[in-house]
Amino acid sequence: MSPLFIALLLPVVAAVALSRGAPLKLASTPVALANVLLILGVMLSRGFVSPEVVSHVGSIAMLQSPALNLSVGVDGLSLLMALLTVVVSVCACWQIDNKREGARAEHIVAHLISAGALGAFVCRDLLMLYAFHELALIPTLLIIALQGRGESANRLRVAWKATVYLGVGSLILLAGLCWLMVSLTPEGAALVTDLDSLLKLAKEHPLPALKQAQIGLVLLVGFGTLVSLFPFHTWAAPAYATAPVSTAMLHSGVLKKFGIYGLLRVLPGMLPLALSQAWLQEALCWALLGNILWVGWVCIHQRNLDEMLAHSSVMHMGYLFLGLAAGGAVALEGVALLAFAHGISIALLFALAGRMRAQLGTLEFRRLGGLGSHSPALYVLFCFGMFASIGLPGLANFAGELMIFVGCFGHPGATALGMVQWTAIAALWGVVMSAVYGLRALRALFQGTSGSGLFLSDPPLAQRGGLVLLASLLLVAGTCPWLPLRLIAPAPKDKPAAGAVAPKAH
Amino acid sequence: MITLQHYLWVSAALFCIGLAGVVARRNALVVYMCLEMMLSAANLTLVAFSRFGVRDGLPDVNAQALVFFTITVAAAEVAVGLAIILALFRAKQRIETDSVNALQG
Amino acid sequence: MPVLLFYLFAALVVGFALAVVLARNPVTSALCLAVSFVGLAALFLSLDAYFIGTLQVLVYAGAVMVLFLFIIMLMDVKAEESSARSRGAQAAGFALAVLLLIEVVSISSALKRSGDTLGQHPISAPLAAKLRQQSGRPLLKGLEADLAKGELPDAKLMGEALFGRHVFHLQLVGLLLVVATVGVVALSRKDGGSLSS
Amino acid sequence: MSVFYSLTLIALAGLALLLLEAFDSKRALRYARDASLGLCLFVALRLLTGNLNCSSEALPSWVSPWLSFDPLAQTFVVLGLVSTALVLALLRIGESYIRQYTLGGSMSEFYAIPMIMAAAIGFMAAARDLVTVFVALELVTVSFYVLVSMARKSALCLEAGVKYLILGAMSTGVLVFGMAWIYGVCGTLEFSGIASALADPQIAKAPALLACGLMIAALGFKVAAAPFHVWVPDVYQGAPLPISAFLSVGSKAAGFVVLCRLLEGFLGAGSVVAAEVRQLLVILGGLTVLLGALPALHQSSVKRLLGFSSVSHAGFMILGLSSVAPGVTGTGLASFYLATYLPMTVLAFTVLTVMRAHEVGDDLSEIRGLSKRSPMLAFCLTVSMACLAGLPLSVGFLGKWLVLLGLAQAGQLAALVIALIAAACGFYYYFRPIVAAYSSSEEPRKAIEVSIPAAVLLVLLCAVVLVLGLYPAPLNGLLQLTGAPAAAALLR
Repeated sequence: MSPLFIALLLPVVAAVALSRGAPLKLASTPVALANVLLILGVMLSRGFVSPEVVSHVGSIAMLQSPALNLSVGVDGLSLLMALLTVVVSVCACWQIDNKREGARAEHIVAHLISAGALGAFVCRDLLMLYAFHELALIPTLLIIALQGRGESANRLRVAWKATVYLGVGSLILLAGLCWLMVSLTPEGAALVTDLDSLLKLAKEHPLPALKQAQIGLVLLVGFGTLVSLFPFHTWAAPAYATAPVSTAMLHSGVLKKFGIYGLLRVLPGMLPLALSQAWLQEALCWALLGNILWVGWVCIHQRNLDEMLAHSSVMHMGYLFLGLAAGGAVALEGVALLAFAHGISIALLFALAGRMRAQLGTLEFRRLGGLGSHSPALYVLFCFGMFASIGLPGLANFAGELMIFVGCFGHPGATALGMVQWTAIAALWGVVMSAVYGLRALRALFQGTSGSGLFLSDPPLAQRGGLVLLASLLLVAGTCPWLPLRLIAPAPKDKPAAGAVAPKAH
Repeated sequence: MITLQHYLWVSAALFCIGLAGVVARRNALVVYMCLEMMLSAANLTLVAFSRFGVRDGLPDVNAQALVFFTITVAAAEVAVGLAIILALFRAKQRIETDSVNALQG
Repeated sequence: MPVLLFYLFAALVVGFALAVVLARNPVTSALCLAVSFVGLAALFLSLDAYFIGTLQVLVYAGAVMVLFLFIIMLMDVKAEESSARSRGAQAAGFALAVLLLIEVVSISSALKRSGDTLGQHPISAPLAAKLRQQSGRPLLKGLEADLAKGELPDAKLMGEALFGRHVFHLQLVGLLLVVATVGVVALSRKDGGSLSS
Repeated sequence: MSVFYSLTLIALAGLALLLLEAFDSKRALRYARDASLGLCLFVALRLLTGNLNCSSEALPSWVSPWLSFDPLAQTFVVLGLVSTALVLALLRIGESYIRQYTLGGSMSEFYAIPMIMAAAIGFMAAARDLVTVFVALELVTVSFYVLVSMARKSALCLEAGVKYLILGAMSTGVLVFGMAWIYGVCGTLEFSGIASALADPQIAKAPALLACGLMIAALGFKVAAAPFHVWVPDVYQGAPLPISAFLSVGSKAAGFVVLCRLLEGFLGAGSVVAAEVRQLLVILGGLTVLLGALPALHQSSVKRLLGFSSVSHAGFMILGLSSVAPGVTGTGLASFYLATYLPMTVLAFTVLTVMRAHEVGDDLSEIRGLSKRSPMLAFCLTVSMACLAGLPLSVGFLGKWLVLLGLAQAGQLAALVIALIAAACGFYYYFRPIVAAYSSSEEPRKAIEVSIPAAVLLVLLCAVVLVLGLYPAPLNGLLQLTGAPAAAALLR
């Protein structure tokens, strides 16, 4: 029995217990914390083996023919994402105000999202991976509809919009995955859904380049909708701005990374030639520029911290897609690292924003100011989150973004600037834009003179734990990026020649 | 000479007239008569095929047995159907027409 | 059957069937249906299905049509008035029927035996009698003798089939009639209470 | 004991229930009804555990030419029995409200007729020829006419009864006409004979296609396939809830088992009409999923919504029947889908029945605030709707996914896209009741007490649905189901 099954089961059990009336203090945060320890234990027991090795394998047969197994196992990438999930989950549970009406439902949903995301990350079966994500998505949408902020008509509209986008997106995704599995399965054999078998099949009998690109397009649209890739991004910002704090943290920090995780699993391994088709690469580049530049521009014009954070989260997805478009080992490792770092930083920011809103009642920039004087600890934590988000060296996001940009230019043989390189140059301006809105938000909120009667106090010591945990993770991963990288990047000696999977520049 | 085709034509005509009546008429009783017409047309087809498929010197009795069951079942259906239509008619007399048509759409 | 008679009965069947659909008054429709069914019975007879033909007259033209007329009289149904909606339905019904008719008629010529006449499929009672004797099947008393005489004992053959091979179906039909009877009794009992919707 | 006698026993039990009514002993009647429910479950259980003799030697000689209890038949016998038992249970739960609509509060027909229908569905499942199919199918249909119109104090109910009657009788007409043409083309009414006749390359193709088309159209009515589905929403809304539930599972089971058997002939090896019939099924299925899903989007009555959704599910089953995926037979896929569809749809109807028994209607506005009034009902509604929508890791997902996969492997891209659109619509319309149940209503309403039998039924169905979602292995055998052994037995 793999310990991963326990990690999967724990949040589900917690959710069921909570729905049957278990005490919130005992059943929620401690269980999430236990899961953190469990995943850390898995990490330690795995030791420093090569990232490709799948350890802690376990499998339960669900259906014999066509074979369908609930098989779990972790390699480096899975483990990194699982760590992100459990850490953000525990902080999200920590942040829920237990006295509020509806806190129980929020706890239940947090655990369900955590279980679904964890399942998606540790599953070794492509279909189950999709299924777990879907399972996490539904409670998210429900809680936005039922407990979101603002007018009930407004939140219903927001929730329906998100439901329609994500529902259609995930069906397109399912169609794409089906197409991929059917195409890779040998003629006449029963369908292969197992991730490792599919990778092996793809290596032995690669699909024609055009077909790879076609499947890649469907998958990009499907996964892209979930990750709010331009132009399928409009659901995301209002949903995050409306969702309860814990849900916003979990969805933007963890669940959204599922799309990137899925693309990292599928694109380089099974469809290595997809993005070498110029049309697909160009389409992706234009879309991600839309994310970075257009949404960045929209972000600058936000007058409200919630909205700004929501849009910035959408904007940063552009960098992840840039890394995918570049291909190449360095860029892809950068994508994984940035996904992890962004998850932590956006969760921290949403947590702080939620706390501020609870005390102040508003997050409009023009009504606020000088908050830093009464709440130094909160100010420092906010700075951590915001600087990480901007990409300041020393914090985790910087390492990821740097690797992506280096990856864009890094492959040998690039004598001229191709589409990816031009996109990267344009995307660099996005960093400037995030500096603009990030620093402006810091100044508007914490500097200057305070508004009338609106002031903020530091969270009590006991509640700082979760926030400090997130901030310290950002710091550790930023100053010692080799720690997370050791999980995902092969040691230099068995690294494949850089650019082996990179698209040709022309 | 009269061929199998002639019988099939007659039964097809009867069936189609019945079908047209079912779709076009609004009176439940007339619709029900048209349904009986469709069943009878099917019976004619069955009997014709059984007569033109003589085996061992005799028409196929199995097909004619099916016709027998069809007629029996149709008679039972008529009884049940008329009872339901009658019940609806009784109800209609006592309530307004538009509340009976509450199911439209 | 003489060719002329076939055409006569066919015209009777189709013509009165049309009248059922076209007549405004349900009583007319019911009477026309009865005539049409009598014509149909004659066609059954022309196909040597005497038992079925008789049944058609007894059950359909007799019992069922009387039931219809009875209900029509009981309910005092008026002639149907035409409305915009029903005109649409009429057009749809007409189009559907014509399409299906064309299809079935054109397809029926593609059948292998479609051009065969009755003479090409002769009923041979003595042959049947011989074959039945050879197969040694359990026989209905007298059936043998009738066949050997060259007659077609249609009712006896049907009786043998229904109470021999098809006895299981007969039981099921019996069950069906029980359910139908129970249903009719329950549905047409006079109710004391008032109607609520 | 053989299956045949067990089914006969069930039919006789139905007749006995009718007789008991004549003596009008209320208490005895109550026990007798519970006993008949138990009998259905008992027979189903014995059949599942392989304790009933299904061999053809066990049949009496007057039945053996007509019936054969092959695995496909056994599956549908069990489905028929289980759905009958569930409907009887639902009737007990909803008895208090149904009584208001029947003459003199009489309920005996409601309990007796489903028992007879269970036996008829069983015989139909085992039928080897079209005569048996016709007689058994008509027994089921006529019983449904009676059941649908039985609550005759409701005008809606009678209106629904007349609609069902007329369209049902029309489908009977088409069915007999189709049978006549099948007989004319193949020269026989037996399934095995039809299969071998259609495999003969000498056969005239156009008449064969006409015959197949007529049969599929007639059975399309029984399984509520478009464009023969117009009766569904009205009849579901008008009929009492347990009867609507029976329509959605019993009538479907009856139609699909015949369709499965026929299609095994139509699509069998060497059949001259296989390609066209397959294409016809794909078109019919695509049309059905779409015409079920699109009108469901704006329904405010959950009963009507379930009606349209059952049309959409029928479409998925038809698409499944046309499937050619390796390792899965079309028949198997349809049976699997039906077996998973049964518990989740009955669960939804159970919730509605319990609500109705407490004077809560099935309109979305009345469901608002259900979670406050009865958390259990709200939870059960959520589970059933999520499963019907095909949420991954729920019992409804796997069937849909296998159908989509079959379409992908057959290269039916248009149908695949349509099925995906319908599935996406499903997410929308199934989640409206859930959102309504968990949103707060304006005025406080009093709590709903769920009675013990109802609670037991709800918990049982929920457990089945949840467990099967995560661990569908017990149903695995269904996926490879065929009716072929019966045909082979006939050919010798």
